[in-house]
Amino acid sequence: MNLSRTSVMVALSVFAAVISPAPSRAEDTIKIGAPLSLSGKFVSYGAAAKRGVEMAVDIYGGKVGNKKIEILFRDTQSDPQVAVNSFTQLLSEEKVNFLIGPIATPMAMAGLPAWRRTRALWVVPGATTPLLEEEAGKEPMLFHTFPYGYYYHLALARSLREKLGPGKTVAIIYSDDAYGREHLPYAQKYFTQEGFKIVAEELVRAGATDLNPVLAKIRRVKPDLLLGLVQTTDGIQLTKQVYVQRLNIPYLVGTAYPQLKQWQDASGEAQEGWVGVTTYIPGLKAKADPKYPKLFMDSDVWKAEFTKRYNREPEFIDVGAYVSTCMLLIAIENAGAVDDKEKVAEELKKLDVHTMIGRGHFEPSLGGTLNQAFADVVVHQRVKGADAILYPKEFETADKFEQATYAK
Amino acid sequence: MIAVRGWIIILGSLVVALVAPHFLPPGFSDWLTRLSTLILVAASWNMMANAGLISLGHSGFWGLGAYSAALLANAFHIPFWLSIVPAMLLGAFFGACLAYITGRLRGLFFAIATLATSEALRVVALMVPKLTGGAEGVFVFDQIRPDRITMTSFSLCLAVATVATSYFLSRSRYQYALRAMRDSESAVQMLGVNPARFRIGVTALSGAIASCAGVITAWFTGYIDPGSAFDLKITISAQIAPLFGGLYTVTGPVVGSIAILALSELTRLYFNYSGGVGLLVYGCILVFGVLMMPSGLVGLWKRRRKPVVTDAAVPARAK
Amino acid sequence: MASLIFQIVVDSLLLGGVYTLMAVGLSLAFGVTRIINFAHGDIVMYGAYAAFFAFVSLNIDPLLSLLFVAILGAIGGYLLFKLTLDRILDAPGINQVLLTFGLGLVLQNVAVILWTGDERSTTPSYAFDSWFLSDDIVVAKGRLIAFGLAVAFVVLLLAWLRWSELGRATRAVSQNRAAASLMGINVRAMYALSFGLSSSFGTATGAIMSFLLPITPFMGFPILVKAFAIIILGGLDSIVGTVIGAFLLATAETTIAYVVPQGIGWAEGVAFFLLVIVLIVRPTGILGTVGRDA
Amino acid sequence: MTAAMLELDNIRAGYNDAIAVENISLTVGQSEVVCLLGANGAGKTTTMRVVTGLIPLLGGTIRYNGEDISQMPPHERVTAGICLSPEGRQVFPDLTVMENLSLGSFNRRARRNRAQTLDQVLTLFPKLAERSGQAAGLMSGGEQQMLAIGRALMGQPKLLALDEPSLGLSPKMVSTVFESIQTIARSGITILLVEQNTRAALSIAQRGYVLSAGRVVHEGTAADLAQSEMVQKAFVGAAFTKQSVRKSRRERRLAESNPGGAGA
Repeated sequence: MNLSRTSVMVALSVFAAVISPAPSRAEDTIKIGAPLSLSGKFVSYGAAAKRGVEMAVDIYGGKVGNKKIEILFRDTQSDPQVAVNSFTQLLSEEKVNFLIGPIATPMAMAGLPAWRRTRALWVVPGATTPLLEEEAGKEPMLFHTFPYGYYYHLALARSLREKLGPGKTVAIIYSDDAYGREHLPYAQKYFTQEGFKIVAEELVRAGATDLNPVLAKIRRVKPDLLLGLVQTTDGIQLTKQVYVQRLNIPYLVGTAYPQLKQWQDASGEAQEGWVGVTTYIPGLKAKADPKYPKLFMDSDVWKAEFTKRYNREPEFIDVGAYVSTCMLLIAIENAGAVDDKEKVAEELKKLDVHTMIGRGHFEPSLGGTLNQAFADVVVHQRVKGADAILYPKEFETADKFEQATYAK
Repeated sequence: MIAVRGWIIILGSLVVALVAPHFLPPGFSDWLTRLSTLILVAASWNMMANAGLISLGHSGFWGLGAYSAALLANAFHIPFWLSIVPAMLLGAFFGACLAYITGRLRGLFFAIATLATSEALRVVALMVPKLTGGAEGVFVFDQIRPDRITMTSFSLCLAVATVATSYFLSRSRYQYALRAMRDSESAVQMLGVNPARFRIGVTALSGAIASCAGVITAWFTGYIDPGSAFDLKITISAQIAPLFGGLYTVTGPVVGSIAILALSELTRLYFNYSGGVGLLVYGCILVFGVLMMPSGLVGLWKRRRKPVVTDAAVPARAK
Repeated sequence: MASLIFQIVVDSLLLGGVYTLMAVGLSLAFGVTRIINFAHGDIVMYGAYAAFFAFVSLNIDPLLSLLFVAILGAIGGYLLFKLTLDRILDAPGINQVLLTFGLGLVLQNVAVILWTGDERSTTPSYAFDSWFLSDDIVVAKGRLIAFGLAVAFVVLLLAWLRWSELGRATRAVSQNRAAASLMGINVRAMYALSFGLSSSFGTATGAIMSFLLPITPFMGFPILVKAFAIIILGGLDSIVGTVIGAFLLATAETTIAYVVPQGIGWAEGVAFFLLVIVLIVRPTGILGTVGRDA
Repeated sequence: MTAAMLELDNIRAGYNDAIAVENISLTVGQSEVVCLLGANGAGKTTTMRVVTGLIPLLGGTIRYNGEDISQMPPHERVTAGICLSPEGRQVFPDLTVMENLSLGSFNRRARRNRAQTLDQVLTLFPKLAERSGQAAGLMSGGEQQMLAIGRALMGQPKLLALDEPSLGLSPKMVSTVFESIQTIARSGITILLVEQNTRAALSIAQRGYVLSAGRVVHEGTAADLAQSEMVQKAFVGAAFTKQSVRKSRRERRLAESNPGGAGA
């Protein structure tokens, strides 16, 4: 007992020494903490964000002013406890003044209370749930650079109403995970607002093997639109089963998943006709920013650059993390390359740039976040294996929604 | 005499738990809080294992504790130190019910029943969003969250109390009953203990302690959702820790918890540049741990190299 | 009403086929070795990836690659057993649980590193095809194929167990290991064989799942949990029981999903509820012989 | 006495922490029938298990036809010709009688002559032919005992080990079974027999050993033993010793680890 206790103490202190290096405050570096899910179930988000952040730092040149940029990645292991620990390490030990990430909603939520203790400048290029802004309230140091869920439905409902005309009926499928639950009320709100009639709302279990029972119920009400509020994995399942069951609903509307390459590959011919909403689409033509053409290039050029580096097409998280990091770096530079979150926050608020995903400028959100950028979303449709952009006007490449193939 | 020494160690540890967090780096202090939750859940799991009850449902207790603390804090502003009382009662009640309902199930079958109940609880948490916030989760009322030092001290004290409980249990007359339970229940009866009641007692105690771990987590992260509160990973680490440290011992779960959480933290810090590597290393350690040191770290330490007698049911391998 | 019942029957049958595939390998390995393989779901996942890459890079249909995938699975499972589980057969059962869990963790994260967390799927034409039985009752071809293969697998397995020398030995080991070794049966070799066979069922199942479910490194665990529930329902060591368990679970889930509002969300909870009830009322499962006091 | 077929030299064995047999030495000659006598818990069954390799040897050596087989796994011993009809019969309850018998000749050596051996066994136990399609678990105790012996014979043993063949049988059944054993012995197969029914055992054995508390306390020819007081004593002395408790617990454990095992 005694022996083991001593050894435990010794082991503990050795361990403490190993994991808690005295924070080295080198004067010539700017540290940015990046708590991301680099393993566990949200690994694809974390990995994408990491690509975006690294590419941004690299293209920026690795330095702001004459200070080296050091990104401290911390793996949250997709575990809330570890997320809290990562935030504490970054904020209280490394004493970083700038944070970027995480992407996954539960990780950002778990980080919020821990972040409150020091309130570093926090750029969140993910987390779509309005519960975040409800909880965070009017935090001046929180910079949300990703649209909240309601922006999706605002844009979807508006564009569908515009092109399809009034009086259409909608059936909604939502998953029992955070994604479905958080999107449902906003889908209800904005679709009703735009004059759609919701004729069915069906819940599905995330990861369900068989969606037939739900699809069978929807088949009976014969809606004009099907809106699927689910994550990618369930999106694939939904897409395939809707197609296989020949559900005969003219318009199929998804949320984020129709833009994803993995969804497109996995859904095969069933993807035809699905409408999606996103911040970024590879086919999108955005001009380079006149002031920062090297950072915010023509969207095609950037896409080529990304593809060259990572040997894959960029997705919205890649580009979201990229532009968010760039804006943060510009703000730091503009503030005189100081490690001072107040000054940098001032500069960040002043920024107004044209990026590959639209205008980069912070404004209050609809729901209470003080600093919200990239609320503009793009509505697109999968037509013949490519993306037709239908909203907003400036990016439009098609002027009407196609019906799903089997409905033609 | 042993009891006196035990008390001294316990009181000493309590003092350390109260004082140390003031002087520790914050990240380490957070780590100690996480460690405490792991010790709680590992030690409580080990208590049941001691009695031959293999639980795969400890995440159920954990989630119950976390949700009861969070919901009570939000509804009635019950402070963190008080919230362990209803949580423990709930955990104990649930544990007792579980033990009562599963009646004569043993071994793997008891284990699967516990897994099923814990998964069922997760489904309930997902499906009644009006109460639990559903999949979106709930934030714990922020104004009454304790600061980090209080949090660490409090959870370390709970961990010390838990280890003390299992220590005294291992010194009490129940240790024979426990050991006998692993072997056969009729032997327990010979010791004058009612096995059914004893089972219920052990499961209730274990459930109460495991829900404490949930309470700590709820306050520590300030946010919970069904996916993380009823995560099977909790159950798994609850058994990896004692196994790694040494099953059926008092120090085993503690040593094991420290070892695996330290390993996990080191791999996280040093391998965080590529997705999945951290967990991969963790898995490898687990596999090699089981293969190379079947009696855990504590066993390795004691060098108790008795001849390994094979189970008669599995024919011995040719040497 | 009649159409609804018919629809429930059709959907339950098709889902039952999928569930049978998920559980049959696990059941076989457990029956013989009395070890619950927590890595079984991940073995299924590897089968799915193998079929996926065969489909994408070599343009081989999953139904064709299934054979090779099954052989690879058998070899892999055999080696896995020899290298790991074989060494700790004498250790307490909990060590085996942890070992297989650790193996699952390793397999899963190797997959994450190799193939990232992105979802994939094979897209053969039959995966998108279906037949109409009536206006609103549709039979998905992919699922029907899975159902047919499930039946074929079970029949083959039962025939092998019934009529082959090794199959008989497998049943002997499953019923009484000590007595089996007295027959001159190398029990450890039978363990390894059944483990390899179980893995080959696992990977073959994966090849079939590759066009039914999205393939991710994390697809294994839900499959494992389902398989778990099924073999408990059916009785851990009985193949026929497993089939019954699979169809029972599928029917219960499908019926609840159709009849109860938000039923599909509750279905999983109900499955676990059913499981606990079965454990309490008939602890050996529907057809099992394993004493639950063990 | 002919050349020793089986030699046990100072063997020691047990279960977990408990040692069940200590310093047992015995020999079985070619074509001999040797019986082990003793009360419950005397170590007879343990000795049989050591001989067949079901439990590991903790000390001493076992030689079979002069070769050291102490570490040989059980299935190889079967191939070498040591077949056991275990205590409690341990037939495979869900398999048919025919399947049980076929399994008996699973080993490479016996498989070749399976049909021939089967004929012999069915001649010896005609009852088994009648019941060939029935699940073994549904048969009576006596029939199961015949099956267990028949199954061991299917392995074409050179040394047939029989553990308590009379256990739980009616007196009439006991005599039937022992007649069959005698027939087997006449065919030249060496037999090592464990029996509580002393009289029956000594009626067919040539020599015997008396075990008590895990040791050999007496040995001699069948005729000697039949008159010996030691034999009587060995049985009276075992009313309720610690060991018998241990054994019963061990038995339960074994039964537990053999789920679905024969309804012993």
